[in-house]
Amino acid sequence: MRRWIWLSVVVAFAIAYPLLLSSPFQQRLGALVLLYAIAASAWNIVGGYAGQVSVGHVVFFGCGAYAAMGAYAKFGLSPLFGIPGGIVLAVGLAAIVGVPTLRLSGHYFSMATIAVAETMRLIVTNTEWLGAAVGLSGPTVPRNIFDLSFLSALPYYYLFLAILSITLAITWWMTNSRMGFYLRAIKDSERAARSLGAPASRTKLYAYMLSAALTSVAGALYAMMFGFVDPESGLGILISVKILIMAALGGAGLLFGPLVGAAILVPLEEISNSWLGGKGAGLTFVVYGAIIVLIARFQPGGLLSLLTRRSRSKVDTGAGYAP
Amino acid sequence: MTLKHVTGLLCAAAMSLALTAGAQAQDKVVKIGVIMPMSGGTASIGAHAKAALDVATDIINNAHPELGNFPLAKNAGLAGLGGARVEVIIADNQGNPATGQNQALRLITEEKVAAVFGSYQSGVTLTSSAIAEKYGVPFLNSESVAANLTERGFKWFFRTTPIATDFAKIYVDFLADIKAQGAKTDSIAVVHDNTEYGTSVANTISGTFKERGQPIALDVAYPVNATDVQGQVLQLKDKKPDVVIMISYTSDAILFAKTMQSLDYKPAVLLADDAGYSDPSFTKAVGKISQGVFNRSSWVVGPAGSPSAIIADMYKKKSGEEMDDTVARQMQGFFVLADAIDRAGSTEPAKIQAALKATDLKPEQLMIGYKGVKFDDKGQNILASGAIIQLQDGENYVSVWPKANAEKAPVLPYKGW
Amino acid sequence: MSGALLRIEHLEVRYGDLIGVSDVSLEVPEGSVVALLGSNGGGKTTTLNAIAGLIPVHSGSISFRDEEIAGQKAFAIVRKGLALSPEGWRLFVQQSVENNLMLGATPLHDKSRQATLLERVYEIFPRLKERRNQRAGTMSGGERQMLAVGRALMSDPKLLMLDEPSLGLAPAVVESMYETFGRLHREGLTILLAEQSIELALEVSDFATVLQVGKSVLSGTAAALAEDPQVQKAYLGVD
Amino acid sequence: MSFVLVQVIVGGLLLGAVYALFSSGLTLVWGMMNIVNFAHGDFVMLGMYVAYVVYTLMGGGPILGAPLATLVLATLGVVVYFALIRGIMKGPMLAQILGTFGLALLLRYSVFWWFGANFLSMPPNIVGGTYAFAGLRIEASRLLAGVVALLVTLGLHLLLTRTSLGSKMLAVAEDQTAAQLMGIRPDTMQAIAWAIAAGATGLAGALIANFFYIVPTVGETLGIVAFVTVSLGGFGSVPGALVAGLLIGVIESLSGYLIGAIYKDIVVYVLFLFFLWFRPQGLMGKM
Repeated sequence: MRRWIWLSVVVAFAIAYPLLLSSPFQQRLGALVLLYAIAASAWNIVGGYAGQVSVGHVVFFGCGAYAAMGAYAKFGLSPLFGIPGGIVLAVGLAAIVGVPTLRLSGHYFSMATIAVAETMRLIVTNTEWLGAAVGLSGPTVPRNIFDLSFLSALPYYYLFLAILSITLAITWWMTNSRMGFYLRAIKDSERAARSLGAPASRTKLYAYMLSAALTSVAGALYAMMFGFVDPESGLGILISVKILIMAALGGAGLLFGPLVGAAILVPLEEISNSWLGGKGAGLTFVVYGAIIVLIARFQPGGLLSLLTRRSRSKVDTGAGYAP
Repeated sequence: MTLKHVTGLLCAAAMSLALTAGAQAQDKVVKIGVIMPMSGGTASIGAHAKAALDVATDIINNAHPELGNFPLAKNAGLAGLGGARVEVIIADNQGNPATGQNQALRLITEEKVAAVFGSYQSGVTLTSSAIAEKYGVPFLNSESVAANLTERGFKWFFRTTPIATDFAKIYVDFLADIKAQGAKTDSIAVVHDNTEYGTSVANTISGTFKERGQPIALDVAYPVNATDVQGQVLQLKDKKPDVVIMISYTSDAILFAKTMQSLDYKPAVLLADDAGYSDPSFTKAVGKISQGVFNRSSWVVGPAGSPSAIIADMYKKKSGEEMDDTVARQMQGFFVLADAIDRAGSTEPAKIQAALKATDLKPEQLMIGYKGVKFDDKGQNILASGAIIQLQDGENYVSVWPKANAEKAPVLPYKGW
Repeated sequence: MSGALLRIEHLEVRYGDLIGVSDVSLEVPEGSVVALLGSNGGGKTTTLNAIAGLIPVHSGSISFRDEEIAGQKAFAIVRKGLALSPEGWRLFVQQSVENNLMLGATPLHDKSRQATLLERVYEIFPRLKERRNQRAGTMSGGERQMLAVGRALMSDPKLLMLDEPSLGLAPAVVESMYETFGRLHREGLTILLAEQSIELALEVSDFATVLQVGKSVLSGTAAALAEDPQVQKAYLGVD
Repeated sequence: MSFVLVQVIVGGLLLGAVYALFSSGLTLVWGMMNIVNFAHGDFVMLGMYVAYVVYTLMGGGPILGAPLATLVLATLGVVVYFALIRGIMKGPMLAQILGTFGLALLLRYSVFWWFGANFLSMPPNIVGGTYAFAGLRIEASRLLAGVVALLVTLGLHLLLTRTSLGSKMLAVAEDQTAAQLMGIRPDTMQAIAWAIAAGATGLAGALIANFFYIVPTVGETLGIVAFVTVSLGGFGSVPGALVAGLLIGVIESLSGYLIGAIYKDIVVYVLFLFFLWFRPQGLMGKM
């Protein structure tokens, strides 16, 4: 019961936010929080629930971003038409990359995902057709509403809110399905899960593909909002890390963890940049870095794990000896 | 930091007391938003720009009779707005197009700036100027060279800097001139990184040379922020081009200089395309082993007592660095913007836009070596131009071409160390 | 005080919310072999691990040579002369046999005794000497058990605790292992032996304590317990 | 084989030795504690700045700068271990990424705040000039770094395989619980590992500073190279890092010379992925 009250408060606040804090910058901040929450929630499916820490998720983000901008820049279509293309690209790539890499455990998997992302970034940087280092631009002057090029952040805000809701619903549905059950088992112990008959490889691959599809949607939305993508902003490793950090900071493997992480980090970054960035002393990142370090040190399960007992007791007994 | 602030406030207070008569005018402030990379790999650019804009606002806001007829210097504040002061609000773009756009929005809607100035990286300029365009706020760019910036049909975008096509013409003419003086310039190699700056400038240069009937013999591309450039230098050493044109940021420029020395490679003519080679860090780090490198620059310091020499001095006092081309182009761009606001006599965007369109500055009104400032329909300064400078003593560049305003004759061949 | 080398009173250990053992009391007199009996899940391993300091004690007391050691860290406890050969041996499989043995000598206060102890272990287990330069991971189960015991002996312990030394080994190997324990006992070493196989254990033991679902339910001399069919049936599940 | 190709390969080997040098610390910590140190590149950067400060403030060349950088970074390593790593080590892998990435930003921008963003550089030829023989040219500063790389790798390898300290460190790496039963205090060993790793990294930074540029963000560039080197060589394998470093150096040099420098990183990454397919544990790593 209490859960439902909390949920309705959060939903009510999310809907009312742009009306309560209505300056263009605040509305944009809200939209950005939702956008990153989509990306981090998508990552959460494979990174949080399946425990496969992908540090190269930007490659799927880039699929979406390039598909959306490509649809406009190469075919004169609305960037919206790029979304399905981006999903197909991302899912296909996830399948190709996932089969060999998901066999790897722990850090090897993380390193492999970084290598894939960096390879893609370098290839795109050297591909003239994809704009190479210059990147691709979207419509600066919208031709019609489908170009999704708005002055106000308000339409973006509600669009992102809707897509975030869908993402979270899919995640919730997944965790309560057989797949979620398998994923939890795999995360606890892949060997045990296999011996109990869970199709570990297949489950991980499906989760990876689902995560890739949703991440590409986030990438497409990102490119549409900023009207631009280049190899650094669409395929740069820092985006991966940013997504991962938001999920981890809020609480990986928890439904609302990524949203909490995004709701803290995006404003923190933008506001500290607005206050301190102009001084040119790098203080923005000193503050940002210090906060991340403190959270990692004192709340390693993410901020949301403060509220959930399960993960706290897990940290306690993780003392390195299994009876 | 705080002490500086306090003293700054005290000075401001003392000044306003002294100028009680003009107090009302002094209260009026014109805010200009500036978007620069203040962190990340190109943060030194932002730091230099910040110092330069401090000097520029000092010149505009206070009386500087020593600068003679230099626009906006003589009296305190903008005369056209009753002596209003100019205030610069700097935002950090972190080298990221998205951050740049967010900050442009904040500057326009929260800080209510009259105009936006920036943003160094072409990608960031692209996204941040799109916001200014949507809000109908003038955006002046003084250093991004990507050709497509002025091809978007924008009404609020103005660019003062010369672009790749301008540089390419300069190089063609310069090489023709030194060839006439007996230098060998038959085969040309272009070395560039794979950033948007490196590739687009390299392509334009290649295209221009091809049109003039002298195709580029060797194109050496390398990834930006390289850990090692031996392979590239050996390639050059192998193919022995007469002229090497370098298009590099500071990090790679330093690495190239060191590697060329260690591999004992010297082309007859080493010609750099601004960027890293203009960074004072470059001359400090490897100037002594890069003697005789030519560089493209629009910045030429005039004789002692000339406005450009005085401004260079002020900048050096402020930042501790020599004025370089990038920062000079930024400062000039800022003066053009401030001049337009002054002439508009208003902070109303449309009036500033109209004033920018009507800009017609003559060379003697500039601190930099452009032939003037006059914008075409796309917002590009058609009078932007540049000169060739040379690092003859390994410490300071001197202008060597075109002959008309050259301080010294070009020295050939490349000396190195 | 009595002559007990180790005395445990009302030991309780928890894993988070789960209770590992709830009430264990036992005594190990100096120079004796004490068997800790009980079926799988009875709490034998938990008890030994708690004594060795690997898991925190929730309540109760553990005193070794009249010093309270509950709550101390494992690396400190082993230096007091209390060595554990853990369940599953936990050898350093990436390192050589001799390195494993030398690691076992880390707690020694007098480093000059390392060589003597090494010779003694090699004398007890000649097999280990043959394989001294081999990686521990390449050895057979019996050899691993020898190495685990040898490694524990390298710290020259006053009390040696062995956790299920017969688990997964061939009967012939187990027999020779138990012969070795008998020899160590005769040489004056005090041993606390956790074992599922009661016949074996009672053969070499002086005393025994039976654990059932985390409680010590019966203690006595090995001989008395061995002859009590009632006990065997009720507590050890032996027909 | 043409003379230029020989120079390319020699250059690649020297470059690779440098890669190995600044990767050895990363692989040690990785292997010992199974922890990913995202701040590794910034440790290299700090080493460079220590060397630079020693040179500008005290006029000391690499003779003074290198040992001092080793010392300063070793101390920092211990501080970082006790203040941060110990707390996050037992947490999920994500907490480790979070913590060390935050540390990277903190270190990078603290240096930025203090020294500013300008590119700095040691004077040319601080170690000595360039040796030329038989047409080959080898820079003294690179040679020094290369030689030290070999020595450090050898030293670390001997430390781990031949000394009782190394044996204890490996014991902690393999099984902390069993190590405790041997009377080994894991904390101490891990703190020592951090001191050694950070010290070696600081040394690497100080030596690289002699021929590289110095800027607060330089760790980003070097960090990613270290990650690839370590994963290719096998996490935790010091000799693996040396072999992988040399391999990457030569591949980069050769592919940079033969097929164009912009593709050289792609070659390295593809090779790495290819390797992962057949040998997921890296060149010399253990599963």
